[in-house]
Amino acid sequence: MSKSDDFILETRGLTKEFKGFTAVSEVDLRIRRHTIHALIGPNGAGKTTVFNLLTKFLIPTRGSIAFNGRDITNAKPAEISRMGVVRSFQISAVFPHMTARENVRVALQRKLGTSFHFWRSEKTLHKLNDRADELLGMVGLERFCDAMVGDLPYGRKRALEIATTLALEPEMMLLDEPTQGMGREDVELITQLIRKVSKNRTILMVEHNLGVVSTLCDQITVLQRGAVLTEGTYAEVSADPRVKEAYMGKAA
Amino acid sequence: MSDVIENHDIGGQHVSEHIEELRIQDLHAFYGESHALHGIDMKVYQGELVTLLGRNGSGRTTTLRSIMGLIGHRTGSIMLKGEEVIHATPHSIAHLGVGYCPEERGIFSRLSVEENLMLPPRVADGGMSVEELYEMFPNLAERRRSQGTRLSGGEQQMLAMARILRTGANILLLDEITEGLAPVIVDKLGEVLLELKTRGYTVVLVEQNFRFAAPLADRHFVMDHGKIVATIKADELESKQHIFDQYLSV
Amino acid sequence: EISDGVVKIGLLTDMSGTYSDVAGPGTITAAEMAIEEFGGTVAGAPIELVSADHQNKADISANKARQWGDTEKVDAFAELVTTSVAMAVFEVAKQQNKIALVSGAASSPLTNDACIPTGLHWTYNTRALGVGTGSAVVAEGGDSWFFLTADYAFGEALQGDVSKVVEAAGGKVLGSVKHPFPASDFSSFMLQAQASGAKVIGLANAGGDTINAIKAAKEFGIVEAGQKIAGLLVFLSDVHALGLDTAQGLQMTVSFYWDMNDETREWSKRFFEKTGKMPTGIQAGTYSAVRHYLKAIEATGSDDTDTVLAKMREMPVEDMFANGGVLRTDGRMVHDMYLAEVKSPADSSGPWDYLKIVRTIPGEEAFGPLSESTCPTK
Amino acid sequence: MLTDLLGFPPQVLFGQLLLGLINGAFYAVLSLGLAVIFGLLNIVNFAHGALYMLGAFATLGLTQYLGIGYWGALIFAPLIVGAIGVGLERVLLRRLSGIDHLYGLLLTFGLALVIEGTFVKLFGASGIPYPTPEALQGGVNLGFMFLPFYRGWVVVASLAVCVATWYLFERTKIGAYLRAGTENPRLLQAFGVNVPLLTTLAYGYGVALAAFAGVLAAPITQVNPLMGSNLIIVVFAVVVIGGMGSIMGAVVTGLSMGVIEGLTKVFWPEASSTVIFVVMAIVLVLRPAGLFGKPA
Amino acid sequence: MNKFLGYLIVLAIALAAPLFIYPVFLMKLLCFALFASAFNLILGYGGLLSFGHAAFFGGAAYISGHALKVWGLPTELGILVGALSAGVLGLAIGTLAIRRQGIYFAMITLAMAQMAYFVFISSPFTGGENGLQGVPRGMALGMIDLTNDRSMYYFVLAICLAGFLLIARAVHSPFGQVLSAIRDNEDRARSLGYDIERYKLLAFVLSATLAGLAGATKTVVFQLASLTDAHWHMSGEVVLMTLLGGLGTIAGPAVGAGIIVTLQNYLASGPLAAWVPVVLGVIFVACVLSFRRGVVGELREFLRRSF
Ligand SMILES: Nc1ncnc2c1ncn2[C@@H]1O[C@H](COP(=O)(O)OP(=O)(O)OP(=O)(O)O)[C@@H](O)[C@H]1O
Ligand SMILES: Nc1ncnc2c1ncn2[C@@H]1O[C@H](COP(=O)(O)OP(=O)(O)OP(=O)(O)O)[C@@H](O)[C@H]1O
Ligand SMILES: [Mg+2]
Ligand SMILES: [Mg+2]
Repeated sequence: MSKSDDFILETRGLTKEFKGFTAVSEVDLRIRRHTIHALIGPNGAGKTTVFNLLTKFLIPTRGSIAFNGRDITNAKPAEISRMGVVRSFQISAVFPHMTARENVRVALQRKLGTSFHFWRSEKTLHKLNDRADELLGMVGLERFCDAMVGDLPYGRKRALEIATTLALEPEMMLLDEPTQGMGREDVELITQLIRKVSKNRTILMVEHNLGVVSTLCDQITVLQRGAVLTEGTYAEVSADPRVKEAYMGKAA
Repeated sequence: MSDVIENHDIGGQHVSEHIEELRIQDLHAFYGESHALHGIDMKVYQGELVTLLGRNGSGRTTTLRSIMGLIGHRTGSIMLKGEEVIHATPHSIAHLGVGYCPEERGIFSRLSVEENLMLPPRVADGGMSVEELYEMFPNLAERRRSQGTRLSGGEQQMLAMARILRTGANILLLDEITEGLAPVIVDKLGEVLLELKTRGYTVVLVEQNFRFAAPLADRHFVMDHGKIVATIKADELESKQHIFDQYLSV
Repeated sequence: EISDGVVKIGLLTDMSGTYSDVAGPGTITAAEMAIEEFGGTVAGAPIELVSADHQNKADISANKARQWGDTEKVDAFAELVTTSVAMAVFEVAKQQNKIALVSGAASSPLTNDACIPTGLHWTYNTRALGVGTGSAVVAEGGDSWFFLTADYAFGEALQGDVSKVVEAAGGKVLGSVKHPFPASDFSSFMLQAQASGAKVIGLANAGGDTINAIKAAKEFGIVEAGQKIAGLLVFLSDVHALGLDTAQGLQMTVSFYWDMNDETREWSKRFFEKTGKMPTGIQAGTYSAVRHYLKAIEATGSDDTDTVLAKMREMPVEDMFANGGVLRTDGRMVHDMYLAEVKSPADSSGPWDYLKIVRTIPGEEAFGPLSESTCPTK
Repeated sequence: MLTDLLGFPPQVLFGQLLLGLINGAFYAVLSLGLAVIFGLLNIVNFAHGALYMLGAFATLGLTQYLGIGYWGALIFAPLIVGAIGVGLERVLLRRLSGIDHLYGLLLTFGLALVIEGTFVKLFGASGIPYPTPEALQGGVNLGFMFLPFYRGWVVVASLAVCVATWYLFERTKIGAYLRAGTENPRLLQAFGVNVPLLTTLAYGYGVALAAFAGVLAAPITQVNPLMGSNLIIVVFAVVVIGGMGSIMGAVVTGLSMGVIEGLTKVFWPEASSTVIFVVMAIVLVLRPAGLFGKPA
Repeated sequence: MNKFLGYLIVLAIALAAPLFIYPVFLMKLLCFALFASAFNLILGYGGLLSFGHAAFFGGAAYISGHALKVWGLPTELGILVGALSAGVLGLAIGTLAIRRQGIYFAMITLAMAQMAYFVFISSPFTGGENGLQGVPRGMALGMIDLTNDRSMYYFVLAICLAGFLLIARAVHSPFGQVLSAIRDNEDRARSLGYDIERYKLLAFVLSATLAGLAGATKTVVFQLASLTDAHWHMSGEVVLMTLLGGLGTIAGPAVGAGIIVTLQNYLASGPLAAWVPVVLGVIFVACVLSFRRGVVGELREFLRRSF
């Protein structure tokens, strides 16, 4: 257990200002290895912005970010992803004109190091098929390996997206509202999936569905107006009157 | 399974004088070659709040878009306030007093928050004033000068809703308006909808969040595969639980 | 002995561009008139004329000529206005050993460095223009020049030839500006010319470009301010387009004018009936070249290139265009040129009565002696 | 730098600057029309040059066949060409709504070929002269150069049109509709705005602006079927520098590119036709959305 | 197997064609087919509309023309030099343009190509408006005389086949997979750790090099290089060929090029000569309005639907 005691991701004084408007201010976030960590808070609290800072889609105005003890404040998005931090998008992000297997293979093939080889045959990628199918099986898409992804229903696309993300064998996954826009049954599916993949992995997610948060998350950080309001387990956090007032309302 | 509801079936007290605001008959809609709606029949009365429930892809959004005239190819009949609009253009439909809040929010990135708010032309009297709206959604007031799409996801959702409340439209087609909103704001929206109902607004609500929709709605239409498979009145929720289980869960 | 049983002439010209008025469809009519004179057959074989629009582009011309020669049994190429076109077709004619009758292009290099054994340069060249207009203008005191030059081989050749004449006569060339081909707005170039302070602004361009340049000069009051415009290659059709009001007093060197003698008047009248326009030198020259080519075939009974070429050189060119013209071994057809001046509206009796011939420039003076030619195969 | 400047007589410098400004006025009006069209239809209107040419031909036709002179043509030619634009939009461009914007560029490219090709066939490529209107003949000596009245008029008329357009599109509600309509026309229509009409009128207006420039150009450049074919590329560059769809950007950039081109003609004449593209490359590296464009 | 047979038949036709058809015309057709296929690599498979490909086609034409005529390089080497310099030019233009998408990308490439055009028009080595004329065809492998049209044809056929094969391979390679992923969803590809700019740039440079190969070969065939090759109309024409044949299909661009070149050739000698641009324009409009998949694309769709 000693291994899971350390922090995989730490931010210090993380701040982002947009033209005089401070969206994130002085956030110190510490995410423990192999936990599911949720970021919640009112609309406009800065959750997505924090995400974008962590994945380098935005450059912080101030502050630092460390991943596995390494400073990644100035890294590029692709670099972060190669280091093992992968995000999923608020909307589903797949390659619609490719089959499900090809979708996953695109993620797998980077490791072969032949991605610039335009003179090599595609067949050299076939050796990745088994691994791709295995990943698809993990998210319940074994029947859809050869289906064009554009035609899949929404919930399946999200599942595929997670399979693709898993292909990168990320140490850490960032999920922005993974259940958004989903019906009840899909929410169930994704919740289970997240639990399944969280083994030996760290997950940071933004989620407004408190049901999902309460069943999945080990640790919760509440943001408000760009700053950390409080932190703790679901029970702790939901008992906090400030959180109730600013965020949960009657739901808590 | 009764698709067509006769007048005497209506139980809701809020329904004023049983004026038909919206009547849809045998509506079919197509995306290119794919057939999305397979003959929808429904009626909504003035002052009523109804929901469209169903799984992802069951055709709820398509129904709203069809009413708005946003689906290129559709057949059947859609009567709005007594007018046939199946062949009408979206802008003339809007001017019958219909407000539409799309699933994808549709905030314009090239307009500021305030411009977004002011954009839709007034289609009837009695819309809310900008002050009222800013009071309801303080986030928007704070960010009024910033670019529309720079808002957070939830703020955009607020803007999309506020935008049509300004226009005076009294038939509201609302698609997943609680999506991405913090629970406190969802509570507030619920209050707003109740208030609108008392003012005689007619609301068609597409919702995933059944907990939100249940206490507000007079009736629920359950959709599956492009059809309405069940109609459930507010007071039948418990007795017809099996229908929800059949069509809404796994 | 006529190859393939037909004498076929391929005429390449600018059908719709800058040079379509000075050459263009009129050259086809002129060539047809020459063919008509033979009754459509020569040495027992029918004469055929094919034509194409080269859009003033070298590549189109070369491709067309090559295809004509390879697949359509064309025996000779005619007209070839604009130097770049003529040079491109020369390349093909050399490979295919076919005669190229140049009547449109003007550059003197065509019978000097760029010459080919089978390339014949008929109507005029830039040297003759320099000798004619250049020396006339210098003689009147225009001894400092600034050139507006079309940015391709022809413009360069014209500027070069005129500069030589100007400098030889003791004048000075102060500078030049190259303008794109074709250009529509000359105002900026005119301002540069004006700023140079030269007494004479020489227009080393042709057709539509010359017309536009002259108009810009008028608009910006260049002439009122005391500078003189010298159009170095002006055609009758240009004068017609400009109107006598604008063009009066302009000096120009021409190879042909319709109103010189009965013969020219009679031919030009027939040409006018067909086209509604009086012929330019290029058009008359096309007639003369095609006619002479056919005469040689008639005389030898063969369309073999070398045989015909020898005969063409042997016979003097005798028609309404050239009086005792001589075809030299460098390809130059030497004939008299004329210095003309545009009449004032008062002097003109009506449309097309535009020019007054001031001086006849003997062929030898206009084109120089053969010894001057740098053609390696002369 | 100053000594460099002094190396050139002021006549050259100011003269070319002024001419540059006049050319800039054409760039401004043309790029304004493009910006309007791009702003609402999201179409890069490759046919703009051809429609500009149609404006000039309409002027010529009105004068030759209907006896309507220059001043009448100034009103009627844009109307006629605008009506043609309305027709093109209704019949052709409309069918592209909802598909990749690049198809709009390709369609209008084809249209340009058709229109220009037809006119070359009918009228030749060499151009037909159009006289300067009586009232504007002659000019005034500014000391450093002789300014023909007509060229002065071109600048004044263009600026007036630009300002009026800017006001219409940036200071009225129409402006907001236009910007919103670019992004999501269907939704705007669902709000009750007659987007199809707005689109048609915007295209008609943009095209009418092109025709207006064509009328202004007729006495200067002659009426030539290909007069717009190379100009259009330069105007594209102007629009890109200014920021696609930005009205202000189009006008300011149009004028300043004219001036920069004029300056280049003094210092390095050969580069004058390239300088705009160089500026464009630099701007795009430093400010990818253009000088006045908002980043996407 | 079926496919293999198809290829054999096409090859047989290509080998026999010069016995029946004017070889120079066939060579022109091949060069443009290669040009369009190269262009398709960036538009059809990379999703980027370049409106400046004439710069590569024309640039290579000039440089290989110069290399052959002035430096006297052997034919193969001259063509190679032309193609490679188009690649270098592609690298320069691509580096600037690749960061932008859609219409911006089109406009930037157009502008850059326009700059290249002005360089060509004003450099002495290109001959400006006159063009670079009299390029020698030389010998293939130092022994086959290329002034003979037939031998020249087989030489060109070999070059173009090599080009086509390379393109087909690139499309179905690990690189091609990433490229189509990028075309489908750029952000996602980036989040998977791909440096998408570099992939697009490589595709652009490849496309430019092969377009250059086509231009250089054409110079040798016609023995001249001219501004027409570098003019923006040429950039438009290659878009038309690709669109007409079928975007993103292997055979489409070649078919499109075949149709356009044949049409131009046929029209140019008939009474419709002056209408060539109009006809091309009409095809353009028709394609965009009702034929967006192109000949090959529509055919494939038709076969898919009816079988
Ligand atoms: N690019 C930007 N420019 C200016 N302001 C921005 C930008 N992005 C976000 N903001 C502002 O920063 C604040 C935080 O936004 P963020 O998207 O992080 O919120 P959030 O916590 O994800 O909210 P939600 O739950 O609604 O998605 C918001 O008020 C938003 O308007
Ligand atoms: N633009 C489109 N093109 C083609 N098919 C579409 C399109 N939009 C929706 N569909 C299809 O139409 C059917 C109904 O979709 P609709 O969006 O109405 O469902 P919904 O019930 O609103 O679900 P959701 O929860 O996803 O919003 C689905 O099968 C969907 O795949
Ligand atoms: Mg968010
Ligand atoms: Mg013969």
